[in-house]
Amino acid sequence: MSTHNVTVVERPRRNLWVQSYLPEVAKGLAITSRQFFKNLLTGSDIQTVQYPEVKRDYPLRYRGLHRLTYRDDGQVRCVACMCCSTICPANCIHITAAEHEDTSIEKYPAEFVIDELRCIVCGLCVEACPCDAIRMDSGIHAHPFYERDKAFLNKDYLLDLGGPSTAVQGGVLGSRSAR
Amino acid sequence: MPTLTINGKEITVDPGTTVLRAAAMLGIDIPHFCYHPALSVPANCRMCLVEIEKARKLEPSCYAKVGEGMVVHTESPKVIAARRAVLEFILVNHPVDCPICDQAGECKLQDYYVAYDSQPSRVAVPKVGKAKAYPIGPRVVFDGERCILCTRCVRFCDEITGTSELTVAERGDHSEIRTFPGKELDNPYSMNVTDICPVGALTTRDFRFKCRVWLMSSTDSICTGCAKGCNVHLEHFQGEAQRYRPRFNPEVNEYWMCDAGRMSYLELHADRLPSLRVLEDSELSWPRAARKVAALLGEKATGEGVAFVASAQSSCEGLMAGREFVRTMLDDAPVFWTGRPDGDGDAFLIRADKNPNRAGLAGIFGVEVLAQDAHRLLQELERGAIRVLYMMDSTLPFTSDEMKRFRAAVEKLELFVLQAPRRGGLDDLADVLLPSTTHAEQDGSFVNEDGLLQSFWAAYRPRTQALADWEVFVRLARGADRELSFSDFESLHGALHAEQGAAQDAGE
Amino acid sequence: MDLVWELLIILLKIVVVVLLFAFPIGSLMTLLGDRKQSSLIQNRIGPNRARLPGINHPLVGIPHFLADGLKMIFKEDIIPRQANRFWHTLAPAISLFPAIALWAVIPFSDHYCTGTATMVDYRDVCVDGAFYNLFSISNLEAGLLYVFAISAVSVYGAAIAGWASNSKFSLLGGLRSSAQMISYEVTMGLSLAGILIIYGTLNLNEMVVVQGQLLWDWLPMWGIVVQPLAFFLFLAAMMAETKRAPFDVPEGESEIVAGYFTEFSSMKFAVIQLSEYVATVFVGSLVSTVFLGGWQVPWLYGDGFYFGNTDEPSIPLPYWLVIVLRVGSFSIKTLFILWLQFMLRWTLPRFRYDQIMTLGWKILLPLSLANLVITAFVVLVLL
Amino acid sequence: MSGKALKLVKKKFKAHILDSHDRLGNETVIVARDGFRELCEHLRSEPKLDFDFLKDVTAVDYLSRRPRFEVVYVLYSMTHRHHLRLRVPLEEDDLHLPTVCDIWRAANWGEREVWDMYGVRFDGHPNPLRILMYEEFEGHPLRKDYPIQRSQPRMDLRRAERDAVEEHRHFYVEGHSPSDG
Amino acid sequence: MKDNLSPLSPIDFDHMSSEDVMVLNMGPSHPAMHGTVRMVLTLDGETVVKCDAEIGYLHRGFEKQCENATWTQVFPYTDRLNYVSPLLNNFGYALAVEKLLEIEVPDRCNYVRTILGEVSRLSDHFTCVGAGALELGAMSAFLYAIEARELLWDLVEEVTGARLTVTYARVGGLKDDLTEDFPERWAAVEPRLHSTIDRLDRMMTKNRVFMDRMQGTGVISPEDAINYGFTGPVLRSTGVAYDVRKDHPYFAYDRVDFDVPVGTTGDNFDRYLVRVEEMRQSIRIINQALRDLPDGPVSVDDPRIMLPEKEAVYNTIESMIAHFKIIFEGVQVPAGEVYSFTEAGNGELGFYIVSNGTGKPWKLRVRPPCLYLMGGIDRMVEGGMVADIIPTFDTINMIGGEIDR
Repeated sequence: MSTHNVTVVERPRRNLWVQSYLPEVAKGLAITSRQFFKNLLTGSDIQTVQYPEVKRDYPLRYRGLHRLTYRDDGQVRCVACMCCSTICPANCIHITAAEHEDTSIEKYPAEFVIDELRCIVCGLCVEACPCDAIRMDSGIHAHPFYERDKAFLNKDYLLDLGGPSTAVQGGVLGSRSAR
Repeated sequence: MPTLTINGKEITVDPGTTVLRAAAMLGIDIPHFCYHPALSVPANCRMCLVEIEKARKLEPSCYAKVGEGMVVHTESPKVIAARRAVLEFILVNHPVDCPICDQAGECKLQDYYVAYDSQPSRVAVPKVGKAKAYPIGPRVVFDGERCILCTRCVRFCDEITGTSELTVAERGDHSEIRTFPGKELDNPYSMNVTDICPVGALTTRDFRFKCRVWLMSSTDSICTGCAKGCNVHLEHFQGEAQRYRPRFNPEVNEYWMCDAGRMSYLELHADRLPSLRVLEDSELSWPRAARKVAALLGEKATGEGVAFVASAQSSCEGLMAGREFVRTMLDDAPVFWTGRPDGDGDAFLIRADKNPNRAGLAGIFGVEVLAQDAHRLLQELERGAIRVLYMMDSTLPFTSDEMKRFRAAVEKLELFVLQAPRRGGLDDLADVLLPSTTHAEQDGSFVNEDGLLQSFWAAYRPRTQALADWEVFVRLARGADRELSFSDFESLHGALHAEQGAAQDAGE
Repeated sequence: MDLVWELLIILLKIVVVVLLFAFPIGSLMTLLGDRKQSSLIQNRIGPNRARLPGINHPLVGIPHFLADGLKMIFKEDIIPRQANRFWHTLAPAISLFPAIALWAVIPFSDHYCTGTATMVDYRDVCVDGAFYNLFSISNLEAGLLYVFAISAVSVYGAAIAGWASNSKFSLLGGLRSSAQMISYEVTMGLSLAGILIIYGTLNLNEMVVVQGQLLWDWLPMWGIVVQPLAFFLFLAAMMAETKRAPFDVPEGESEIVAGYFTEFSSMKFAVIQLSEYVATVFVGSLVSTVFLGGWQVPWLYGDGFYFGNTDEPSIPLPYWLVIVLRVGSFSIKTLFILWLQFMLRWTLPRFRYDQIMTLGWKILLPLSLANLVITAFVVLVLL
Repeated sequence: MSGKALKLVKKKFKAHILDSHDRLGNETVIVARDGFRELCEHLRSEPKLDFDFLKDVTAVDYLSRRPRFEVVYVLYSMTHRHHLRLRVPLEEDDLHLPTVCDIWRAANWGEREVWDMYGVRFDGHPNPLRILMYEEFEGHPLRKDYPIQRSQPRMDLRRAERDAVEEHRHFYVEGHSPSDG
Repeated sequence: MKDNLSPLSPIDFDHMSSEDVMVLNMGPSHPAMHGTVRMVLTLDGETVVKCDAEIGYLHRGFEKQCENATWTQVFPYTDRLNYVSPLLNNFGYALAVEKLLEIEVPDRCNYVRTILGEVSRLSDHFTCVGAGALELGAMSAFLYAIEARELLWDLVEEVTGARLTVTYARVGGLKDDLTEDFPERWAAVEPRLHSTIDRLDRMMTKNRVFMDRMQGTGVISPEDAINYGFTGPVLRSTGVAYDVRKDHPYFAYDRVDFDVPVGTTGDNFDRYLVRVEEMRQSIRIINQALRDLPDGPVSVDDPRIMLPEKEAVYNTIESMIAHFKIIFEGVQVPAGEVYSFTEAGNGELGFYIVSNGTGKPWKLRVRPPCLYLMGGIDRMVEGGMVADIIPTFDTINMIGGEIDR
């Protein structure tokens, strides 16, 4: 607060140069025509991308479509803990849990549906997942849907997008002394 | 009357009170796992340790009795350090199970960890493996790894039910809750152990993986399983009841409820009447339906041969309105009653009368009505004395044989109006179907076997067109351009209270 | 017989000029000028999605424009309920008519010489034959007056469209456009007065012929050379007349939605747009005719290039090639002015309505008067 | 600097100030409605205080507390660079407050919003209409007892607009001439 | 001073029956009324006699939604306040909750917030200046500005994973650190920003058409501006050097050197100049902050506030418990109230928060700068012409998401 650097912006003076329109118009024209000829001849400044044919690279952190990771044996990694559906501000994740035969897994999602129409791509679900099961790094742009039903991404779809997760889980040392 | 100081605040309590209770009276929470007010005190979890001046070491507050001039600190550095140590110790062998554990969200371990510890563990040893997802009884699942050996469940079986199925087996970190050989946890109150289990070691099979507890809302309600009227928390998610949990009421059920009652929530959504129907017309709104029904009643329900069946499942408010309805719309037709048939009872919480409001019914329609039960109704029907029948419920205490007879008799009726929450196998016979709400969808009250008037509150809105019984009656009366003496719940409830109070005064 | 021929030729000229020049250039500019050119200025690709059947190439966006036209035809024609249906329907036609009619007097090349063309005194002369008007629809002696007259009519289109829509935005647009067009006609006329003094004719072809003369034997006496100020004044006035940016307040989309054609849709909308673009192209052709030597190619005369005042052409050329060069020259000049107009449109902010009035009456009008006086004085002194 | 404004205010308006605190560096004065207007005028005109900038007006619904509502004013002084927060508790059945629109013009929309969202009336407000919701909206959405999912019916056209539409249909669509009456 | 204010009066329907004036509904569906507002204009010819701004067309119950969300879940909602500079809203809200929690975020977090906040401010100003040009008809300038904005959003996307709906800040820190290559990427972008600013400057500032449109229009005096609650570039254009970053520094603003540009007349042209100058200052701030960027964590180390490390969550029950508690209960914020304010793109963005000690805010009030700017727009446009509304409306840079919430 002590160093209050205030600068007063300078208003250009209205001298004859400015008042006669032409020089400044010519200056503007020079800028636009420079761009015009540059792009006409080389196209080097053109920024737009022909979207479906050319795709820009998404950054690593880009939040795209969700995907579900799977365990080493290909089973879904999600254990239906509902953390993601709890944190979801848009209420777009619907999970039905069920009992797994394997008591070491115990619980798995019988249904896992993401309503892409409601999803606001905030990424909180990924952060909330305690099992590294849901991710948004598929790099796939959420595409439009021609039918409403298609916008409900189910478990199979999400697993198809998914990959294995390498995260170790279940205890620092992993091993449990056998009983 | 000893006076003691806790965290600088003075309190005078009865002699023999424990420090933990005295602190609770002052509004000071002392964390605890093994202590439960209804059970004996083993003081084995050491979570409730407090510092008492002049004592040589920290004392478990659940066990330590108050003494005159005692000075207690519940938040001193020593206590905090002790709590941290206890939690760290308990968590050494606790599995990383929160995602799959049903207790997550109402887990004492989670609450206390965040409130009193919230630091990483210094212990890195392999966790001891124990039984996972082991069905310890027909209705309860046990997870040994999550168990912190507070022994509340063991004490419950010893002290409350007296069945003593459970014990602690093995030693040291291999200790585990087990049933005695050849036994399983199958007493009629077995699911209470899941409520008192502070962690997710004991969970009910019914609620297993059904819904996360933090997502549910809770509404105070009354169990309708029998005439005891146990107080419950009705927990629901997205308009659907998920479970009952006993609600503390020292006059009725204390901390407990029976397994059968706990499972009775399943009926809330089973077999519901889908929509209004008047004769063939099922695309109706209430006002239109009310006019049509009123016209039908006005045409047929006059003179002899009209009968009204009240339900011992309905709320007092519904029955009050029904009485008024019989008076104004049905020319004081004879009243019968119906409900579930009697079953087994015991000396603790289970009553033989399986209807929540028979006492209320008797209070409102007079004790005489109890004689006019469903079997009398059947006789009258078969005698042909009844042309028009208005039933408030579809629950009937009939055997299958009797049911057949009843159906045959009902088919001959001129007009059969069924106002019920459930189909009960009668919806196809009814000329008029008026869906009503269950107690989970309306405000109201029941009178239990001991004559106690207990209120319950609407937990969620019905998914169908169902309305509370009293509102159905009010609407039907309006359809006939008549007014009952009340038009809203408050006035009805007030009237009920006045009447009940008068009845009780007279009784005394 | 001659009369029939005459009529046939005139019809042919009309068809060629209107259907092959004014309309295609005018409407193509909708695309290439307003879209492709702007996209290049703005570092974009521009229209590129539409394809012609069988050709998987955007073809610089021409199919897009065709698709747009097709779309316009099939769009629903909406007439606001309380609009005046008759005038609402007629208004687009009224604005299109002058835009087309103006083309009647524009010379695309010199009159055709039925004999041998050669140069005398920097003018084409026709030896053994006569000049025959083949490259303008009508060789009116009062060509310029005709232009003024017809362009004055075009104000009705906008004014009527604005009034008949029964929309406040349209009304504002219509009022703005009529005020603006009437104001700038004064400047438009006066700025050309100087040139009339110099050229001494109202016939547009004659004007172009005069511009073939050389000052000091090397500098073509184009309008822009002898009347540089008038060039800017006239260009500004013409742009205001055709409501081009930065004078596009009648349709200033950020203020009054789309001005006088807010309530127009489908083909009516397309016709109004088309008439604007045709008028824009006409501005290009008129400015090049009056100020840029029209069909003149510098130092090119009937039988070839003359460098210096020689009797024989320095580079002799066949007469057909001369005609091709001249038509080409005219087209290029027209397109250049067009390009310039579009460049200005994509460069400049828009004036405010009252600023346009101020500019027109307080700056351009005095300047054109001064220009006229000075020109008259100079001409008086020099001649 | 901090606390000075609070002290000054407290000294002068002892009678009307119910409570005050400066927790988290937010100097807050809880003032009764009776002295509110007077206090505001003083805050604005007193050179030592010089609160010339009203940053925000809002309200809080405490639902179960009595008094249930509180209107909150955040004030700032451009010269002294200090803040002051005024809180005026209001009972649910007596929801009105004198406007401060004429002292700080910024209060105009803020007060309208408080009326819209909480139903607090501002006496003397020049334009006491809803601001975010439409006029026909029932209830005040930010009250805690207004259910979040509640939906309200679609509105008919306003009377003036409806009349215009009817008239138009009558005269122009159905072909009556306006003189038919 | 009060005397020079126009009288406060409700919408005067008498105007509408008068014969000399025309009532024009500008908006809510109008090309210039972006963000959806309506202005009921009473016109005398093209002169605006009276202007009544009506808002609420984009109202989506922000405050009600937030009262039903946990503290963390509010972040996606704040993205959608001023949707051109979502990061500034994110950080402003995070700061408010942190004040209530009485915690200090690590220094690196402060610097990262400063850097990305300024990136956001740049994008906001580019949009505003560009849109101003667009609405005056100079579309190329707009697209050059948008191109620069895209570069900035690319940067933001690289760090946050999204261009607009970033949800990047957290109570007590940030979702992620800056990417490793952020300084290099910024170094690549910076000259292009400079050249774009210069290009815009050359195209417009001295152009007489532009000057005529901007100068002397939308004028407001410093007294009026303060009285109306104006903040940000609009207030500064009148000559009042109030900038929260300077007057009440937060994040790392007290440790970087920058100027506060102010205007002299308070007209549209000054606002434009102030914004252009602020863009240059923002670049300066980013460069300094990147130079001084300290090492260390970007979030507080407290399992009751921040989610623990993922590795720990997978493998230790302690972290798992902390994780769960934050997810389903939210951060437990002590009961109390706070008014916290930051300098957003258009002025002071305030958050007045009341907590009752649970995981959800009891009351979350946003003080959007635009609300007060729009509240005083009638003062700025009355007496001018219809066409002047356009630059005025643009230079106050109303954002519908923010004003209606």
